[in-house]
Amino acid sequence: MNFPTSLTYWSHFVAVAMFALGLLGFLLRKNTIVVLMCIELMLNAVNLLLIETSMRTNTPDGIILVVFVVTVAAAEVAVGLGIVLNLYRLKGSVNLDHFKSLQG
Amino acid sequence: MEAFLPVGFLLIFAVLLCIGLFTVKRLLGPRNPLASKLSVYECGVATPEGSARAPFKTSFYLIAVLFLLFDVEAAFFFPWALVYKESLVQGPGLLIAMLVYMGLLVLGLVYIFRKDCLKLN
Amino acid sequence: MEWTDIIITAIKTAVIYLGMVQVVPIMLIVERRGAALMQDRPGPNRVGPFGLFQPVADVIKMMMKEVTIPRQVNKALYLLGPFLVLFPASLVVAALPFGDFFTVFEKNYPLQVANIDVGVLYILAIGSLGIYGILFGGWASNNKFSLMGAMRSSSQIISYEIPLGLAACSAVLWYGHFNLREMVYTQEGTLMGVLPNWGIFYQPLGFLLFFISAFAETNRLPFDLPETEAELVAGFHTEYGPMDFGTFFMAEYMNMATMSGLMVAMYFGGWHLPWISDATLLQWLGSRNLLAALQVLSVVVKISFFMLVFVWVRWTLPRFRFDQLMRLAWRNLIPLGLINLVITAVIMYFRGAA
Amino acid sequence: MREILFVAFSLFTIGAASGVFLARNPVYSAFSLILSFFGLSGLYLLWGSTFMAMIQILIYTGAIVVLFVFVVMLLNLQVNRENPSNLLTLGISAGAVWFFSLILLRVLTRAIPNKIPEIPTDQLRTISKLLFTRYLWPFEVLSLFLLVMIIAIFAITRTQEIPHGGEQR
Repeated sequence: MNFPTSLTYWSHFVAVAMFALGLLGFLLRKNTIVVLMCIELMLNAVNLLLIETSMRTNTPDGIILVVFVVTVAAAEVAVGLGIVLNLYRLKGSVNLDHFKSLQG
Repeated sequence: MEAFLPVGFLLIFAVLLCIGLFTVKRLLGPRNPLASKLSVYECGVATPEGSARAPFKTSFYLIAVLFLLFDVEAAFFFPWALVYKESLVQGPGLLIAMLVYMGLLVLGLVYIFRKDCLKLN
Repeated sequence: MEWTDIIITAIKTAVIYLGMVQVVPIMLIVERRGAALMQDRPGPNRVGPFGLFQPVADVIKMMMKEVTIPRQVNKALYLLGPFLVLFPASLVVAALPFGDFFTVFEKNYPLQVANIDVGVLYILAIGSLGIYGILFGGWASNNKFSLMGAMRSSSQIISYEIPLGLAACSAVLWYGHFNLREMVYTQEGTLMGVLPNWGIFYQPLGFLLFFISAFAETNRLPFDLPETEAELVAGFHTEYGPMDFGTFFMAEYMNMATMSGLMVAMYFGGWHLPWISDATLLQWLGSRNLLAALQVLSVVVKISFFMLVFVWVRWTLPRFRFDQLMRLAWRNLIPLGLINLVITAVIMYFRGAA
Repeated sequence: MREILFVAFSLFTIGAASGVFLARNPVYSAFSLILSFFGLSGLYLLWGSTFMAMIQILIYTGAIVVLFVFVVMLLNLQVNRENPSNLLTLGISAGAVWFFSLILLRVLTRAIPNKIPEIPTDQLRTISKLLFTRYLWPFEVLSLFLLVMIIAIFAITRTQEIPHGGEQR
């Protein structure tokens, strides 16, 4: 097996690995802020795939989708961290294990 | 993309400069550490009180959030500014589009000032 | 790309970068002598003729001083802090145009590190990374003064980034280009026969906004809240040793030079001499490289002028208070930036329609 | 040349991304996040999308992560002591992910030809024009969306003080 040099291959590799890392972090980490960071990682993995496809097939629509994703990600982070701050104010912690009041 | 290659050179030079500064600091500076020399700097008190790692107020967070949202909005002005000049022959469509966009942005600003969210007054 | 191209580009980059680094020692003496001039005292005048070797002495002093790493710091980020500031400050230089072309072996090379077609965006983007050094350095120092200084400094920098971006955006709008080189090309010639055809005459408000924001971005005096020595000791670099302080200092001066260079390229005609077009000059001088040298000289003179203004303002204006600073950014500069954008767009529309 | 750079940036990006996932201190996570976004913008650049590379640095690295760092520093958490078995799980799963994604991709991308695209010269203008013609309505809605976000955030953080906090200025 020769060493892969295809740009597409590496983009897919990075995208999948990043998405998986983000997903794992999202599921396993306890710190809410780090969980939000991992969501960003997942979004960026998708962005990379979109850009890769859009550049490879020469359709600029993908890049515009990425622009929209970035905007929504910004808003998501802003609100998400606002909620984290409020939770910290209420519970004095950002550990996800401490936020169990909605558990039945 | 080729245009960015010289930036790589610049990157290398910057790294070299950083390494140089770091080694110069390491090699030339004398070292005789003392306990009081290595302690936290405080003004007026002999021993520092409490940790520096204590929570702040959230008003810094509000500034950062506003910056984030306005930065995103301002980033959309750039592609608009790029094509505006050429679109002038096709009538005021782009101007109106941007005025609507900016109107909503201004509404946001007015809201901030009205509610005095940044505690500016 | 051939080997000669690569080598010449590397040399060009090295020369431009070293030139930018040279700003630091020059500004060291200029700033101290300038302060002395404004305060009616002699200033440093002992080392060498007129104290010209003072920067050398200063640098040697910084190098020979003791290095202390306080006990409470997070070592990795603490050591990285100054370089995180210096790094973006170095990279930003890439997009600045210093002149048209120079010719080596019958081949033209642009007098610019990289002719990036998203130049303005590049400078804004990389320039905004500088705050990480401040934030991480301040946090890693694990000192109340440092953290407070870092938070203040970064909220100041991010607040003023928006008016800076809006002012740059209206310049982009006017020229229809992101590329700084293209912007400079448009500024050749005269306006209504008397004025040089410079951006400042089309974008006076934009220039003012950019100028004010540039002061805030580089943490210079009317806005040097991070360092307010009366309140915060030394701001985010309280716990740093002399050489690290020197690194922060270097980054500050390089940022100043870059901001000046950006202002020159966007509003002051870049390498153009006022009233004289490049073609005429080329005819007089007869040599492309001579013209390039003249252009570089012109840019350097313009940048030096702005650096002097930086010094002048520093010793003239008193410092703002934190809430005044924020009010200035959010209440005045950002609405003004939007108004400037609208005015420019409307004027362009009517000019285009007529 | 381009391939080498691409591989280097890819590995850098993934390394930094695993740093986000593995670092115990959220400040180091944020730092890794910056590095990985930087690597990503390098990848975008190598794909020829200069505009997106700049937007990535301007918005993601220059604004979103700033917000993360601000919050981490505002809360100033003591390093979270997650129990060691948890950390071990983290490390093992990260390794497994690397391995499986490698194999998965070898299979998935076999069909795609190895082709370096020719980059259209004025892609920037194409994108911008598209944004203001075909995507004009989404664009306007986006502005409304951001306005709503501003209001929402101030509604959420109406009560400002964090208890047992230090003084602000």
